[in-house]
Amino acid sequence: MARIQVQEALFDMAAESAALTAGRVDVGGVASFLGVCRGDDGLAAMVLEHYPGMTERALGRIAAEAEARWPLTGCTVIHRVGRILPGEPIVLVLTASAHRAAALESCAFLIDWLKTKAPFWKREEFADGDARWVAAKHEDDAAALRWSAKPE
Amino acid sequence: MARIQVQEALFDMAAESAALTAGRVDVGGVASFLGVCRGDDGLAAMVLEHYPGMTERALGRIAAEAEARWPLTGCTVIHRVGRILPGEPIVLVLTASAHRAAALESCAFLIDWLKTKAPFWKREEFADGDARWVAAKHEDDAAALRWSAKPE
Amino acid sequence: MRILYFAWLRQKIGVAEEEVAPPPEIRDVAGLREWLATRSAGHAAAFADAKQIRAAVNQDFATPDHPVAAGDEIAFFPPVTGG
Amino acid sequence: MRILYFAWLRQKIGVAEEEVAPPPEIRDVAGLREWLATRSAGHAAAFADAKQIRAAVNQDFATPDHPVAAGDEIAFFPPVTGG
Repeated sequence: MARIQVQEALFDMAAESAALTAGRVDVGGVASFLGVCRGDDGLAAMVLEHYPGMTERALGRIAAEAEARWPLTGCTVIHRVGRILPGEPIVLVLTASAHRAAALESCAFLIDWLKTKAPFWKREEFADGDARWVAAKHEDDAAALRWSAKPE
Repeated sequence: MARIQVQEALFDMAAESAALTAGRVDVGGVASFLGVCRGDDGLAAMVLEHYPGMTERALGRIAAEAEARWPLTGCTVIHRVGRILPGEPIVLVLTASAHRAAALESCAFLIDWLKTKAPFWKREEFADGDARWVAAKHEDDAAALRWSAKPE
Repeated sequence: MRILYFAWLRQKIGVAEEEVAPPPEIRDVAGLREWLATRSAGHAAAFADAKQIRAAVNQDFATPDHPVAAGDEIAFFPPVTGG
Repeated sequence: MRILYFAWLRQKIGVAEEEVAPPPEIRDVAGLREWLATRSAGHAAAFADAKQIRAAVNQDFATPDHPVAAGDEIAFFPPVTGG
Protein backbone atom coordinates (compact mmCIF):
# COMPACT_ATOMS: atom_id res chain seq x y z
CA MET A 1 0.00 0.00 0.00
CA ALA A 2 1.40 3.33 -1.04
CA ARG A 3 1.65 6.25 1.36
CA ILE A 4 -0.28 9.22 -0.09
CA GLN A 5 -0.20 12.67 1.47
CA VAL A 6 -1.70 15.97 0.33
CA GLN A 7 -0.63 18.74 2.66
CA GLU A 8 0.32 22.40 2.98
CA ALA A 9 3.33 21.67 5.19
CA LEU A 10 6.86 21.02 3.99
CA PHE A 11 7.99 17.40 4.20
CA ASP A 12 11.11 15.60 5.36
CA MET A 13 12.62 13.80 2.38
CA ALA A 14 15.22 11.86 4.39
CA ALA A 15 12.62 10.62 6.88
CA GLU A 16 10.32 9.56 4.03
CA SER A 17 13.16 7.71 2.32
CA ALA A 18 14.29 6.07 5.57
CA ALA A 19 10.73 4.89 6.24
CA LEU A 20 10.87 2.82 3.04
CA THR A 21 13.94 0.88 4.20
CA ALA A 22 13.48 0.84 7.99
CA GLY A 23 13.47 -2.62 9.52
CA ARG A 24 13.79 -4.47 6.20
CA VAL A 25 16.65 -5.89 4.15
CA ASP A 26 14.85 -6.61 0.86
CA VAL A 27 15.19 -3.09 -0.58
CA GLY A 28 17.99 -2.65 -3.12
CA GLY A 29 17.19 0.83 -4.31
CA VAL A 30 15.08 3.88 -3.55
CA ALA A 31 14.41 6.29 -6.42
CA SER A 32 12.97 9.70 -5.80
CA PHE A 33 11.83 12.77 -7.63
CA LEU A 34 11.41 16.10 -5.90
CA GLY A 35 9.53 18.73 -7.88
CA VAL A 36 10.62 22.24 -6.96
CA CYS A 37 8.98 25.63 -7.62
CA ARG A 38 11.07 27.63 -10.10
CA GLY A 39 11.17 31.41 -9.91
CA ASP A 40 10.92 32.14 -13.65
CA ASP A 41 9.85 35.57 -14.92
CA GLY A 42 9.59 37.23 -11.52
CA LEU A 43 7.32 34.58 -9.99
CA ALA A 44 6.49 35.55 -6.41
CA ALA A 45 4.53 32.43 -5.46
CA MET A 46 2.72 29.42 -6.85
CA VAL A 47 -0.72 28.71 -5.37
CA LEU A 48 -1.82 25.11 -5.69
CA GLU A 49 -5.51 24.27 -5.61
CA HIS A 50 -6.82 20.71 -5.54
CA TYR A 51 -10.01 18.66 -5.28
CA PRO A 52 -10.04 17.26 -1.73
CA GLY A 53 -11.17 13.65 -1.72
CA MET A 54 -10.66 13.07 -5.44
CA THR A 55 -6.99 14.03 -5.16
CA GLU A 56 -6.16 11.31 -2.65
CA ARG A 57 -8.26 8.83 -4.64
CA ALA A 58 -6.50 9.71 -7.92
CA LEU A 59 -3.02 9.55 -6.34
CA GLY A 60 -3.90 6.21 -4.75
CA ARG A 61 -4.94 4.81 -8.13
CA ILE A 62 -1.78 6.06 -9.83
CA ALA A 63 0.34 4.49 -7.09
CA ALA A 64 -1.64 1.23 -7.33
CA GLU A 65 -0.95 1.20 -11.09
CA ALA A 66 2.79 1.59 -10.39
CA GLU A 67 2.62 -1.22 -7.84
CA ALA A 68 0.86 -3.44 -10.40
CA ARG A 69 3.46 -2.74 -13.10
CA TRP A 70 6.66 -3.01 -11.03
CA PRO A 71 7.64 -5.18 -8.03
CA LEU A 72 7.82 -2.37 -5.48
CA THR A 73 8.48 -2.81 -1.78
CA GLY A 74 7.17 0.67 -1.06
CA CYS A 75 5.88 3.85 -2.64
CA THR A 76 5.29 7.34 -1.25
CA VAL A 77 3.66 10.33 -2.93
CA ILE A 78 3.47 13.66 -1.10
CA HIS A 79 1.99 16.68 -2.89
CA ARG A 80 1.82 20.11 -1.34
CA VAL A 81 -1.09 22.50 -1.83
CA GLY A 82 -1.59 26.15 -0.94
CA ARG A 83 1.01 28.88 -1.34
CA ILE A 84 4.49 27.72 -2.39
CA LEU A 85 7.49 30.02 -2.78
CA PRO A 86 10.21 29.77 -5.45
CA GLY A 87 12.83 27.26 -4.33
CA GLU A 88 10.36 25.33 -2.19
CA PRO A 89 9.41 21.71 -2.93
CA ILE A 90 6.01 20.97 -4.50
CA VAL A 91 5.91 17.20 -4.81
CA LEU A 92 7.92 14.18 -3.66
CA VAL A 93 7.69 10.74 -5.25
CA LEU A 94 9.64 7.86 -3.72
CA THR A 95 9.70 4.26 -4.93
CA ALA A 96 11.58 1.34 -3.40
CA SER A 97 12.31 -2.05 -4.92
CA ALA A 98 14.74 -4.94 -4.71
CA HIS A 99 16.11 -3.82 -8.10
CA ARG A 100 17.10 -0.38 -9.30
CA ALA A 101 15.38 -0.46 -12.70
CA ALA A 102 11.97 -1.03 -11.07
CA ALA A 103 12.54 1.84 -8.63
CA LEU A 104 13.80 4.26 -11.30
CA GLU A 105 11.17 3.46 -13.92
CA SER A 106 8.23 3.51 -11.52
CA CYS A 107 9.39 6.85 -10.09
CA ALA A 108 9.44 8.41 -13.57
CA PHE A 109 6.06 6.81 -14.32
CA LEU A 110 4.51 8.21 -11.15
CA ILE A 111 5.55 11.80 -11.74
CA ASP A 112 4.50 11.64 -15.40
CA TRP A 113 1.06 10.22 -14.58
CA LEU A 114 0.57 12.48 -11.60
CA LYS A 115 1.03 15.53 -13.85
CA THR A 116 -1.87 14.52 -16.09
CA LYS A 117 -4.13 12.39 -13.87
CA ALA A 118 -4.36 14.10 -10.46
CA PRO A 119 -6.66 17.08 -9.86
CA PHE A 120 -4.24 19.89 -9.02
CA TRP A 121 -4.20 23.35 -10.55
CA LYS A 122 -1.39 25.87 -10.32
CA ARG A 123 -1.85 29.62 -10.22
CA GLU A 124 1.23 31.78 -10.63
CA GLU A 125 1.47 35.10 -8.76
CA PHE A 126 4.04 37.61 -9.95
CA ALA A 127 5.93 40.35 -8.16
CA ASP A 128 4.11 43.02 -10.23
CA GLY A 129 0.71 41.83 -8.99
CA ASP A 130 -0.21 39.81 -12.11
CA ALA A 131 -1.59 36.32 -11.63
CA ARG A 132 -2.38 33.55 -14.11
CA TRP A 133 -3.49 29.95 -14.11
CA VAL A 134 -0.83 27.65 -15.51
CA ALA A 135 -1.91 26.01 -18.77
CA ALA A 136 -1.56 22.24 -19.18
CA LYS A 137 1.49 21.30 -21.24
CA HIS A 138 1.33 19.09 -24.34
CA GLU A 139 4.73 17.68 -23.32
CA ASP A 140 3.20 16.42 -20.08
CA ASP A 141 0.51 14.57 -22.02
CA ALA A 142 3.23 13.09 -24.25
CA ALA A 143 5.27 12.04 -21.21
CA ALA A 144 2.23 10.34 -19.66
CA LEU A 145 1.43 8.58 -22.95
CA ARG A 146 4.88 6.93 -22.97
CA TRP A 147 3.56 4.69 -20.20
CA SER A 148 0.27 3.70 -21.83
CA ALA A 149 1.72 0.35 -22.90
CA LYS A 150 2.96 -2.05 -20.26
CA PRO A 151 6.74 -2.06 -19.79
CA GLU A 152 8.67 -5.02 -21.18
CA MET B 1 30.94 20.82 -11.45
CA ALA B 2 29.62 17.69 -9.85
CA ARG B 3 30.17 16.92 -6.19
CA ILE B 4 31.95 13.54 -5.91
CA GLN B 5 32.51 11.80 -2.57
CA VAL B 6 33.98 8.40 -1.75
CA GLN B 7 33.69 7.74 1.96
CA GLU B 8 33.14 5.16 4.69
CA ALA B 9 30.68 7.34 6.60
CA LEU B 10 26.94 7.41 6.14
CA PHE B 11 25.60 10.47 4.31
CA ASP B 12 22.69 12.86 4.78
CA MET B 13 20.39 12.56 1.78
CA ALA B 14 18.17 15.52 2.70
CA ALA B 15 21.17 17.81 3.21
CA GLU B 16 22.66 16.70 -0.12
CA SER B 17 19.35 17.32 -1.89
CA ALA B 18 18.87 20.70 -0.19
CA ALA B 19 22.39 21.75 -1.25
CA LEU B 20 21.33 21.40 -4.90
CA THR B 21 18.46 23.89 -4.51
CA ALA B 22 19.78 26.22 -1.78
CA GLY B 23 19.84 29.88 -2.77
CA ARG B 24 18.62 29.32 -6.32
CA VAL B 25 15.25 29.38 -8.09
CA ASP B 26 16.18 27.76 -11.42
CA VAL B 27 15.81 24.14 -10.26
CA GLY B 28 12.53 22.47 -11.25
CA GLY B 29 13.34 18.95 -10.17
CA VAL B 30 15.81 16.85 -8.22
CA ALA B 31 15.99 13.15 -9.05
CA SER B 32 17.82 10.74 -6.82
CA PHE B 33 18.75 7.10 -6.57
CA LEU B 34 19.82 5.54 -3.31
CA GLY B 35 21.40 2.11 -3.60
CA VAL B 36 20.84 0.01 -0.49
CA CYS B 37 22.54 -3.18 0.74
CA ARG B 38 20.10 -6.11 0.57
CA GLY B 39 20.31 -8.93 3.10
CA ASP B 40 19.75 -11.83 0.67
CA ASP B 41 20.76 -15.39 1.59
CA GLY B 42 21.92 -14.59 5.11
CA LEU B 43 24.27 -11.79 4.09
CA ALA B 44 25.99 -10.40 7.19
CA ALA B 45 27.88 -7.56 5.53
CA MET B 46 29.07 -6.19 2.20
CA VAL B 47 32.69 -5.04 2.08
CA LEU B 48 33.39 -2.49 -0.65
CA GLU B 49 36.92 -2.11 -1.97
CA HIS B 50 37.93 0.61 -4.43
CA TYR B 51 40.90 2.08 -6.25
CA PRO B 52 41.67 5.38 -4.44
CA GLY B 53 42.48 8.11 -6.93
CA MET B 54 41.06 6.32 -9.95
CA THR B 55 37.65 6.06 -8.30
CA GLU B 56 37.21 9.80 -7.90
CA ARG B 57 38.59 10.32 -11.40
CA ALA B 58 36.18 7.79 -12.92
CA LEU B 59 33.17 9.18 -11.03
CA GLY B 60 34.12 12.70 -12.09
CA ARG B 61 34.22 11.62 -15.74
CA ILE B 62 30.86 9.87 -15.52
CA ALA B 63 29.34 12.97 -13.93
CA ALA B 64 30.93 15.21 -16.58
CA GLU B 65 29.39 12.99 -19.26
CA ALA B 66 25.95 13.41 -17.64
CA GLU B 67 26.47 17.18 -17.48
CA ALA B 68 27.41 17.18 -21.18
CA ARG B 69 24.31 15.20 -22.17
CA TRP B 70 21.68 16.94 -20.04
CA PRO B 71 21.25 20.57 -18.91
CA LEU B 72 21.89 19.96 -15.20
CA THR B 73 22.07 22.65 -12.55
CA GLY B 74 23.79 20.25 -10.16
CA CYS B 75 24.94 16.67 -9.70
CA THR B 76 26.13 14.76 -6.64
CA VAL B 77 27.56 11.24 -6.42
CA ILE B 78 28.43 9.76 -3.04
CA HIS B 79 29.69 6.16 -2.86
CA ARG B 80 30.49 4.42 0.38
CA VAL B 81 33.38 2.00 0.81
CA GLY B 82 34.37 -0.37 3.61
CA ARG B 83 31.97 -2.51 5.58
CA ILE B 84 28.27 -1.97 4.90
CA LEU B 85 25.45 -3.75 6.73
CA PRO B 86 22.17 -4.97 5.20
CA GLY B 87 19.69 -2.10 5.09
CA GLU B 88 22.44 0.52 4.94
CA PRO B 89 22.90 2.81 1.94
CA ILE B 90 25.77 2.15 -0.50
CA VAL B 91 25.49 4.90 -3.07
CA LEU B 92 23.58 8.13 -3.61
CA VAL B 93 23.15 9.82 -6.99
CA LEU B 94 21.38 13.19 -7.16
CA THR B 95 20.73 15.27 -10.26
CA ALA B 96 19.04 18.65 -10.47
CA SER B 97 17.70 20.42 -13.55
CA ALA B 98 15.14 23.01 -14.61
CA HIS B 99 13.13 20.15 -16.14
CA ARG B 100 12.16 16.80 -14.70
CA ALA B 101 13.03 14.63 -17.70
CA ALA B 102 16.66 15.80 -17.63
CA ALA B 103 16.92 15.10 -13.89
CA LEU B 104 15.28 11.67 -14.11
CA GLU B 105 17.15 10.47 -17.18
CA SER B 106 20.56 11.66 -16.02
CA CYS B 107 20.05 10.03 -12.63
CA ALA B 108 19.32 6.66 -14.27
CA PHE B 109 22.28 7.17 -16.61
CA LEU B 110 24.66 7.90 -13.71
CA ILE B 111 23.78 4.82 -11.70
CA ASP B 112 23.94 2.59 -14.81
CA TRP B 113 27.33 3.92 -15.86
CA LEU B 114 28.70 3.95 -12.34
CA LYS B 115 27.95 0.22 -12.04
CA THR B 116 30.16 -0.62 -15.01
CA LYS B 117 32.70 2.22 -15.19
CA ALA B 118 33.86 2.97 -11.63
CA PRO B 119 36.46 0.80 -9.86
CA PHE B 120 34.53 -0.66 -6.94
CA TRP B 121 34.41 -4.32 -5.94
CA LYS B 122 31.94 -5.91 -3.56
CA ARG B 123 32.70 -8.82 -1.27
CA GLU B 124 29.81 -10.51 0.48
CA GLU B 125 30.26 -11.93 3.97
CA PHE B 126 27.69 -14.42 5.23
CA ALA B 127 26.50 -15.28 8.71
CA ASP B 128 27.96 -18.81 8.36
CA GLY B 129 31.47 -17.44 7.75
CA ASP B 130 31.46 -17.84 3.97
CA ALA B 131 32.62 -14.94 1.85
CA ARG B 132 32.60 -14.37 -1.89
CA TRP B 133 33.39 -11.63 -4.39
CA VAL B 134 30.32 -10.46 -6.23
CA ALA B 135 30.47 -11.28 -9.95
CA ALA B 136 29.73 -8.56 -12.49
CA LYS B 137 26.23 -8.83 -13.95
CA HIS B 138 25.50 -9.02 -17.66
CA GLU B 139 22.34 -7.00 -17.00
CA ASP B 140 24.48 -4.15 -15.68
CA ASP B 141 26.48 -4.12 -18.90
CA ALA B 142 23.22 -4.11 -20.87
CA ALA B 143 21.86 -1.24 -18.76
CA ALA B 144 25.03 0.79 -19.34
CA LEU B 145 24.91 0.08 -23.08
CA ARG B 146 21.44 1.65 -23.32
CA TRP B 147 23.19 4.98 -22.92
CA SER B 148 25.92 4.48 -25.50
CA ALA B 149 24.02 6.58 -28.06
CA LYS B 150 23.22 10.19 -27.25
CA PRO B 151 19.67 10.80 -26.04
CA GLU B 152 17.25 12.42 -28.50
CA MET C 1 -26.95 17.12 -7.72
CA ARG C 2 -23.85 18.74 -6.25
CA ILE C 3 -21.68 20.70 -8.70
CA LEU C 4 -18.08 21.71 -7.87
CA TYR C 5 -15.91 24.18 -9.78
CA PHE C 6 -12.13 24.52 -9.63
CA ALA C 7 -9.43 26.95 -10.76
CA TRP C 8 -10.58 29.54 -13.31
CA LEU C 9 -14.03 27.96 -13.66
CA ARG C 10 -14.58 28.66 -9.97
CA GLN C 11 -13.32 32.21 -10.40
CA LYS C 12 -15.51 32.95 -13.42
CA ILE C 13 -18.64 31.42 -11.86
CA GLY C 14 -17.96 33.02 -8.51
CA VAL C 15 -18.82 30.02 -6.35
CA ALA C 16 -16.90 26.83 -5.54
CA GLU C 17 -20.02 24.67 -5.42
CA GLU C 18 -23.76 24.70 -5.87
CA GLU C 19 -26.75 22.35 -5.58
CA VAL C 20 -28.73 22.09 -8.79
CA ALA C 21 -31.75 20.11 -10.01
CA PRO C 22 -31.50 19.98 -13.81
CA PRO C 23 -34.54 18.86 -15.83
CA PRO C 24 -34.84 15.11 -16.50
CA GLU C 25 -33.66 15.40 -20.12
CA ILE C 26 -30.15 16.27 -18.82
CA ARG C 27 -28.57 12.81 -18.79
CA ASP C 28 -24.84 13.20 -19.36
CA VAL C 29 -21.84 15.42 -18.56
CA ALA C 30 -22.03 17.31 -21.87
CA GLY C 31 -25.76 18.02 -21.43
CA LEU C 32 -25.21 19.16 -17.86
CA ARG C 33 -22.39 21.45 -18.95
CA GLU C 34 -24.59 23.09 -21.58
CA TRP C 35 -27.44 23.46 -19.13
CA LEU C 36 -25.20 24.96 -16.43
CA ALA C 37 -23.84 27.47 -18.97
CA THR C 38 -27.32 29.06 -19.17
CA ARG C 39 -27.53 29.84 -15.43
CA SER C 40 -25.62 33.16 -15.42
CA ALA C 41 -23.23 35.31 -17.41
CA GLY C 42 -20.41 33.92 -15.22
CA HIS C 43 -21.45 30.35 -16.02
CA ALA C 44 -21.61 31.20 -19.73
CA ALA C 45 -18.10 32.68 -19.60
CA ALA C 46 -16.71 29.72 -17.65
CA PHE C 47 -18.18 27.12 -20.03
CA ALA C 48 -17.55 29.08 -23.25
CA ASP C 49 -14.74 26.83 -24.52
CA ALA C 50 -15.73 23.19 -23.98
CA LYS C 51 -12.28 22.00 -25.15
CA GLN C 52 -10.72 23.62 -22.07
CA ILE C 53 -13.02 21.85 -19.63
CA ARG C 54 -12.64 18.50 -17.93
CA ALA C 55 -15.12 16.80 -15.62
CA ALA C 56 -15.32 14.26 -12.83
CA VAL C 57 -18.39 12.30 -11.72
CA ASN C 58 -18.26 11.09 -8.12
CA GLN C 59 -14.53 11.87 -7.98
CA ASP C 60 -13.50 9.95 -11.11
CA PHE C 61 -12.57 11.64 -14.37
CA ALA C 62 -15.53 11.40 -16.75
CA THR C 63 -15.96 11.81 -20.51
CA PRO C 64 -18.71 14.09 -21.96
CA ASP C 65 -20.99 11.10 -22.55
CA HIS C 66 -20.74 9.88 -18.94
CA PRO C 67 -24.24 9.66 -17.38
CA VAL C 68 -25.23 11.99 -14.55
CA ALA C 69 -28.02 11.49 -12.05
CA ALA C 70 -29.55 13.05 -8.95
CA GLY C 71 -27.26 12.54 -5.97
CA ASP C 72 -24.06 12.63 -8.03
CA GLU C 73 -21.12 14.88 -7.18
CA ILE C 74 -20.00 16.42 -10.47
CA ALA C 75 -16.95 18.65 -10.85
CA PHE C 76 -15.85 20.86 -13.73
CA PHE C 77 -12.29 22.16 -14.05
CA PRO C 78 -9.50 22.98 -16.53
CA PRO C 79 -6.89 20.39 -17.56
CA VAL C 80 -4.84 19.53 -14.47
CA THR C 81 -1.42 21.09 -13.84
CA GLY C 82 0.00 19.41 -10.74
CA GLY C 83 3.36 17.84 -10.12
CA MET D 1 56.62 0.31 -12.97
CA ARG D 2 54.09 0.19 -10.15
CA ILE D 3 51.56 -2.65 -10.25
CA LEU D 4 48.34 -2.61 -8.18
CA TYR D 5 45.98 -5.54 -7.58
CA PHE D 6 42.39 -5.36 -6.37
CA ALA D 7 39.69 -7.72 -5.11
CA TRP D 8 40.40 -11.44 -5.69
CA LEU D 9 43.53 -10.71 -7.73
CA ARG D 10 45.00 -9.03 -4.65
CA GLN D 11 43.96 -11.97 -2.48
CA LYS D 12 45.42 -14.59 -4.82
CA ILE D 13 48.69 -12.72 -5.32
CA GLY D 14 48.97 -11.85 -1.65
CA VAL D 15 50.07 -8.24 -2.08
CA ALA D 16 48.16 -5.08 -2.99
CA GLU D 17 51.03 -3.59 -4.96
CA GLU D 18 54.56 -4.23 -6.15
CA GLU D 19 57.34 -2.47 -8.09
CA VAL D 20 58.47 -4.43 -11.14
CA ALA D 21 60.95 -3.91 -13.96
CA PRO D 22 59.81 -6.11 -16.84
CA PRO D 23 62.17 -6.78 -19.76
CA PRO D 24 62.02 -4.26 -22.66
CA GLU D 25 60.04 -6.63 -24.90
CA ILE D 26 57.01 -6.18 -22.58
CA ARG D 27 55.27 -3.32 -24.33
CA ASP D 28 51.51 -3.62 -23.63
CA VAL D 29 48.98 -4.60 -20.97
CA ALA D 30 48.52 -8.14 -22.33
CA GLY D 31 52.27 -8.75 -22.43
CA LEU D 32 52.69 -7.40 -18.92
CA ARG D 33 49.87 -9.62 -17.65
CA GLU D 34 51.52 -12.72 -19.15
CA TRP D 35 54.90 -11.77 -17.74
CA LEU D 36 53.46 -11.07 -14.26
CA ALA D 37 51.74 -14.48 -14.30
CA THR D 38 55.18 -16.16 -14.28
CA ARG D 39 56.33 -14.48 -11.05
CA SER D 40 54.74 -16.91 -8.55
CA ALA D 41 52.10 -19.60 -8.15
CA GLY D 42 49.82 -16.91 -6.72
CA HIS D 43 50.33 -14.69 -9.76
CA ALA D 44 49.69 -17.66 -12.04
CA ALA D 45 46.41 -18.43 -10.23
CA ALA D 46 45.31 -14.78 -10.27
CA PHE D 47 45.97 -14.35 -14.00
CA ALA D 48 44.75 -17.83 -15.07
CA ASP D 49 41.56 -16.59 -16.77
CA ALA D 50 42.38 -13.48 -18.82
CA LYS D 51 38.67 -12.97 -19.64
CA GLN D 52 38.02 -12.19 -15.97
CA ILE D 53 40.70 -9.51 -15.76
CA ARG D 54 40.46 -5.79 -16.45
CA ALA D 55 43.29 -3.27 -16.34
CA ALA D 56 43.94 0.41 -15.85
CA VAL D 57 47.01 2.36 -16.94
CA ASN D 58 47.64 5.54 -14.97
CA GLN D 59 44.13 5.34 -13.51
CA ASP D 60 42.25 5.01 -16.80
CA PHE D 61 40.70 1.76 -17.99
CA ALA D 62 42.98 0.22 -20.62
CA THR D 63 42.54 -2.45 -23.30
CA PRO D 64 45.04 -5.36 -23.62
CA ASP D 65 46.88 -3.57 -26.45
CA HIS D 66 47.39 -0.39 -24.42
CA PRO D 67 51.13 0.43 -24.21
CA VAL D 68 52.92 0.25 -20.87
CA ALA D 69 56.20 1.95 -19.96
CA ALA D 70 58.53 2.49 -17.03
CA GLY D 71 56.99 4.93 -14.55
CA ASP D 72 53.40 3.88 -15.31
CA GLU D 73 50.94 2.90 -12.58
CA ILE D 74 49.20 -0.24 -13.85
CA ALA D 75 46.31 -1.94 -12.04
CA PHE D 76 44.74 -5.36 -12.58
CA PHE D 77 41.33 -6.25 -11.19
CA PRO D 78 38.10 -8.18 -11.90
CA PRO D 79 35.13 -6.55 -13.67
CA VAL D 80 33.81 -3.80 -11.40
CA THR D 81 30.77 -4.34 -9.16
CA GLY D 82 29.99 -1.00 -7.54
CA GLY D 83 26.75 0.93 -7.26
